[in-house]
Amino acid sequence: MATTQINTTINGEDYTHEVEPRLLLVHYLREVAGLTGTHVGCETSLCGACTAIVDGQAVKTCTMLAVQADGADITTIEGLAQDGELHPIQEGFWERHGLQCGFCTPGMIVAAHQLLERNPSPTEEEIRHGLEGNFCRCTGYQHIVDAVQYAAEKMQG
Amino acid sequence: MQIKSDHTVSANRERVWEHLTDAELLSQCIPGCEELKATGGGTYEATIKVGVAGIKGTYKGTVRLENMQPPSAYRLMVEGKSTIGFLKGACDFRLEEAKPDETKVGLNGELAVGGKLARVGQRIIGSAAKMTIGQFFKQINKLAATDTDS
Amino acid sequence: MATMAGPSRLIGAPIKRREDPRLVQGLSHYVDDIKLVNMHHCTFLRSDYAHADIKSIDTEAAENLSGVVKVITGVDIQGKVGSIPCAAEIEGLKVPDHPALAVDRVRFVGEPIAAVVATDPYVARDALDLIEVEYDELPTVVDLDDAIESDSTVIYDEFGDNIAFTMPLDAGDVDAAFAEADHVVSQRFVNQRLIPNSIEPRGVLAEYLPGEGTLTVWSSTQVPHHLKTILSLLLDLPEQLVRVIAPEVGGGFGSKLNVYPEEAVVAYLATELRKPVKWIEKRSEGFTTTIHGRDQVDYVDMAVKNDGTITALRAKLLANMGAYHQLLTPIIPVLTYLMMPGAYKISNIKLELIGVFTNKMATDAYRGAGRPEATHIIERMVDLAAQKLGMDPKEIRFKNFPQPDEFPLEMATGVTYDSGNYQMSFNKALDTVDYANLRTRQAELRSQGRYLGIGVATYAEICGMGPSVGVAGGGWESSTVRIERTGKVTVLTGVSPHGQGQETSFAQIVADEYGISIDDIVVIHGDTGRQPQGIGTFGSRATAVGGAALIIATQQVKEKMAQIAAHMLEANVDDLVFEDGNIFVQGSPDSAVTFADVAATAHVAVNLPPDVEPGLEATHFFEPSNFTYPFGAHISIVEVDPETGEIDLQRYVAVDDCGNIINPLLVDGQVHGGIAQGLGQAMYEGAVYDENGQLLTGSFMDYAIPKATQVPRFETEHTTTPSPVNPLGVKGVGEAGTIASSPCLVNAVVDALSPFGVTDIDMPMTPNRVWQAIQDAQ
Amino acid sequence: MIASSFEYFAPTSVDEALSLLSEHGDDAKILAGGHSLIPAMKLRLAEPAVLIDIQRVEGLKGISESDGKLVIGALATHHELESSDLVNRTLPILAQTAGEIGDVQVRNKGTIGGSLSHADPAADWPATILALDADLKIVGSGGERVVKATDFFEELYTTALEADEILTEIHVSIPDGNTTGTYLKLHQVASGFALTGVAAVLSKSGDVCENIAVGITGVSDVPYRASEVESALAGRALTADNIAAAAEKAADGVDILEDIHASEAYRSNLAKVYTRRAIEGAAS
Repeated sequence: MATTQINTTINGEDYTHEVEPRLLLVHYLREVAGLTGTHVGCETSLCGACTAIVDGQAVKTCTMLAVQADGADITTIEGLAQDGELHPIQEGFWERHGLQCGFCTPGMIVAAHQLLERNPSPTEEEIRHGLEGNFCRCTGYQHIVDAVQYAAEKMQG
Repeated sequence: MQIKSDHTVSANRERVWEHLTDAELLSQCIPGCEELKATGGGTYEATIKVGVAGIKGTYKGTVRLENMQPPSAYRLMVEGKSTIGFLKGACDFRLEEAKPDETKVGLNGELAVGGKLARVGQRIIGSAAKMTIGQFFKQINKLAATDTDS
Repeated sequence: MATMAGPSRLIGAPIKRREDPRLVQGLSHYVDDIKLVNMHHCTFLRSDYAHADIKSIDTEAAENLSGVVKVITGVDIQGKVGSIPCAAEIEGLKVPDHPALAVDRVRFVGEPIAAVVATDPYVARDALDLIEVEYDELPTVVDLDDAIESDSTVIYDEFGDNIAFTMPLDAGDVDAAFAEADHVVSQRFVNQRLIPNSIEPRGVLAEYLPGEGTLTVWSSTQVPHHLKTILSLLLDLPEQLVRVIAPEVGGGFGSKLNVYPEEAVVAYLATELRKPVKWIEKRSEGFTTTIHGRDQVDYVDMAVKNDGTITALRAKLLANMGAYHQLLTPIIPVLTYLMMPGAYKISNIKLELIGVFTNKMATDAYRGAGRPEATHIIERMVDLAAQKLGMDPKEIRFKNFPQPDEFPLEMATGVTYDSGNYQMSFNKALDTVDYANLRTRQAELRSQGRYLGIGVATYAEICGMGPSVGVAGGGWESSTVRIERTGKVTVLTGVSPHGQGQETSFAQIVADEYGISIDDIVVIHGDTGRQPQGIGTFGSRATAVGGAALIIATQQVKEKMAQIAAHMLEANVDDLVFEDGNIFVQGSPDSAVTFADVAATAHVAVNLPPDVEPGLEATHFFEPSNFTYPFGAHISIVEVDPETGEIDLQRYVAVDDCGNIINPLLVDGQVHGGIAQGLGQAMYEGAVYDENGQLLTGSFMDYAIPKATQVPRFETEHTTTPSPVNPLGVKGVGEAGTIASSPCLVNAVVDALSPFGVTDIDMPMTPNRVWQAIQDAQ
Repeated sequence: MIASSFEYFAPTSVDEALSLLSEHGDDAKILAGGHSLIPAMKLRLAEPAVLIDIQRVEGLKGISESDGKLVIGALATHHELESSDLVNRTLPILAQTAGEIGDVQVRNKGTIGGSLSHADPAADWPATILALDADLKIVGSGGERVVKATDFFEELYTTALEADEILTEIHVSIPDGNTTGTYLKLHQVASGFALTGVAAVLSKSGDVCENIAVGITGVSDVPYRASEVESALAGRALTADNIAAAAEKAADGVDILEDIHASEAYRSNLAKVYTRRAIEGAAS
């Protein structure tokens, strides 16, 4: 089995591994790097549970090969809280009951992170549009919208 | 799924019949046909590589010709299987001489697909079948017309 | 006995969840996040055919693949893994053998045929493509109406037909009521098949320690205790040595209220290989082989008087079982049968419920489970009757509601509604939308060629799944409270939350009762090794039954604590107050003992009152006296674009009465999620099989669950009518949103399109369907 | 979820990519954003033996203006097109179309070149690219050629690209201030693909339509220009009646798709209604 060496930075730490070209980035994160906060919810690049930030872009890591991420700077859900302090989006999800089973939550939070980076004070419609690539089966999305609004306000100061 | 289409081949009916029922010629016309081996009684073992949109599968199965009424009608039965699913079809071919050296071929049949192919590919199977049949007749037309010319 | 000091501080408050910090940081562990040393990976080969005889299976090439440890087929486990069980007890029910791996025949697409174990999940997947199966295809049975015809292909030769069971009811004098009716309305309803799709797929990890003889199974399940018992029976292992852990579970909605072939096979493989074995469901497997929901065809007639009084209901209900029974498959339509009258007093009811086998995946409990079907039928029929009478949909409902003082109310179907005030919740909903003005606005818009629709649904549901006489496998629940030596409180519960938030709401209950900080309480669930007894989470029962067990256990321990505290304070037990972590005589907070001191005293056991034993722990098994019957009224406002059939859902108002509320934040979350799923059924979702039993909606590319842009902001309100059947007065709220919302939305769209002559529309109301309904009506 | 094994190459130049492509022929697939190919590979519907990842190829990225044309690199992502100031200023219909594709994560990674080369019959780009009369620059072992958008889409998932060719750039003329365009789409709710997508681009003088181009996707096996609509409206006043009458021809002569989401009759209706609304939108 031919392997390729890849180097990545994940949540500020450097990783180097030999991987099979077919290894999906999400499996690399979960099984090789041991970061299981990024989840797998579908096979067709729709549910968004596997969302992480790769070189500044929120992507579905189930639709990317680990070899494509060679040289990339990656942020996963585990990299958002700093020094034991929840990121304002994580705090928003907690404050506004933006999660129930929690399985979609890491991907949802990472997608919201991208959303607020591009649009710091989104309308409800913009929030819903920005989270279209993340399925939640529990919340009906309303408290997720509220959570993102909470975070937007907090991040604006 | 219903398969219904009409095709015009620029050759007389006997020649078209020959192309539609001869294993050697058929194998040249079926898109992706890698092997077509007569096993007797109008039955052929086939290996066909079908690919649309990079969805490629190598199907192994049988092609059987029934109800042969040369040169006007027959029924084609196809069964194939690959790791992504199976397909099974029965199609009546009707040949009519429209003009001298022009034959109308009418197809009327049913195609069933199963497995992953059906679960994730339903959107394109009808179109893919139509395209494959179109390519088949394009090739038949090419071969039959070339033969006529020669 | 000690009394509780002052008003509740936490019950009723919107306390944010204690589960969340780990979840928002990606630090929690779902089954797939658990790794064991030497763990092997399992994959399943599944049938591509809906109905076929298996002629041969060739596993040799797969076995020879490097990294493959074992390949097994149905024959290999015959006699070693028992038949997947069905817990339903219905007179005359036909229960087919359900092997964990098909042996000689497959009966639905996706049925497992072989299992591969490899050292690497990628290799396990590769091996599947190397297994060759030869089939002899059989004719398929997919359509409900066709399946019960006498000339239908029969799925089980031994049964002679495809009818799994029939259940008749003839209450009152239905024939007379129809004969005397001023109007009869009739309608056929299709309640389409749905695919639950929790975002976490199913998963199982099993480890067997041969020395100790213990089997530990981590499963994404709603019912770890049932799974423990059943696995011990299926694998013939001593139940005491089987432990099932439901770690973090990523949603279930009923689909994980089951025991699946994969759970049995993976557990078997772990015992056989003596290595940990893990299987994680792929979404495409979830679509075909995790239970489906709904799938009924209902033929209904309703007799009404000119004044709107509903005098009788007659229905034939065809319920699709699928090819096998899963744990509760036949029970689900029985709930439809029981709840046919909905929120109305109808004394003459004639029903024929027929469970039907087809070559499809089994149906079973999916959020609402049988009640959305009943509510759809009755709420659509009431609207059809109103339309026929030229009556406002509001008026006909008020006309047929029971009065609040009639509860408890025995219904014609044999159930007794516990408590209710349907007028109150409906009035609140009508006021919220300003109903009268809405109708005026609708008329104005119609004159401009715009089609606004107002949909109303009032409902009553059956919840709080207990008592045991009505719940297969037991309807009780068990909770344990233990006060540790340090004064910290451990709550162990048999309910198995997977998003509902009982780590928070149960702690609220205990904190209030003891007057201690919620931070001193830990709620443990989902582990049969720690909480040995339980039933699980389903049927909106966790708080109504498990919470009830908890409050009683909590009070039992409190009573003992009060005895010890009274001894320490030399006071009278009846005078004691538990407040702010202290226990003291009412009015004398200065001379208190701390909660922790009393806990220590109980454990040190040198200063106990006479006849009081050391330790502070109680377990209570709560058996409710009846189900609970939450109710409410939902109103939706839509505008339909008649040119394209697109529906613009402008407003959704839900007034739910789920009895007392422990945590309003969690209740609203449950209602939102429930409405979104009902809305999914009404507008987007539907499993489509072709005539050969092939599932055509086998991925999220073709099966639409609602996205953030596809649901509106919901307006939620509540009324509070406590249930008399449990000490908390709660009813349950997990399914309410799903139960009321699908008919509410269909009623709205039909109302919008009534000028075109549209009287009914099948779900999901896709733009194509809506457009076609307009074309057909014209 | 797990693809078959393949050999992976990550060339850094077009020449290197082309030589890999000719070396591996039919066994190879080009990987751009991967949002069509990787899902197909995970389901093993596609099992290419060789994957040529062109993401690191220089010169295929970016969006620029040159000689009155917008030059879009094949690797420009949908998000880049959606958010580019240059695109929003010169050809806002491209940004609008990009915004209708998939979801944020898909737009961050998916590329216009990948989408056009894949030629899904319900993809969004083809409608707009057709309506804008774009030129597609293709490079192969035999050199470079330019194909008109109208000649690019041949059959279901089949384009004018030969097996040894790569689409490198999309060129679109930047119109004058009189030209306006709109892309309107009805989403298939599950996949997000177009049940019908109509791009209308027109210029007018007063009320009169001077030029009009209508591209339609999702309706047939192959995206198409609604030439009957165009000829019915060109040179006529853009009145509601004229637009409606022209839009009635949106599906004329077209073989219409049918699937579980939309019947033939419904798609035909959608083509007409969405064409009318897209033209009205562009004309307003």
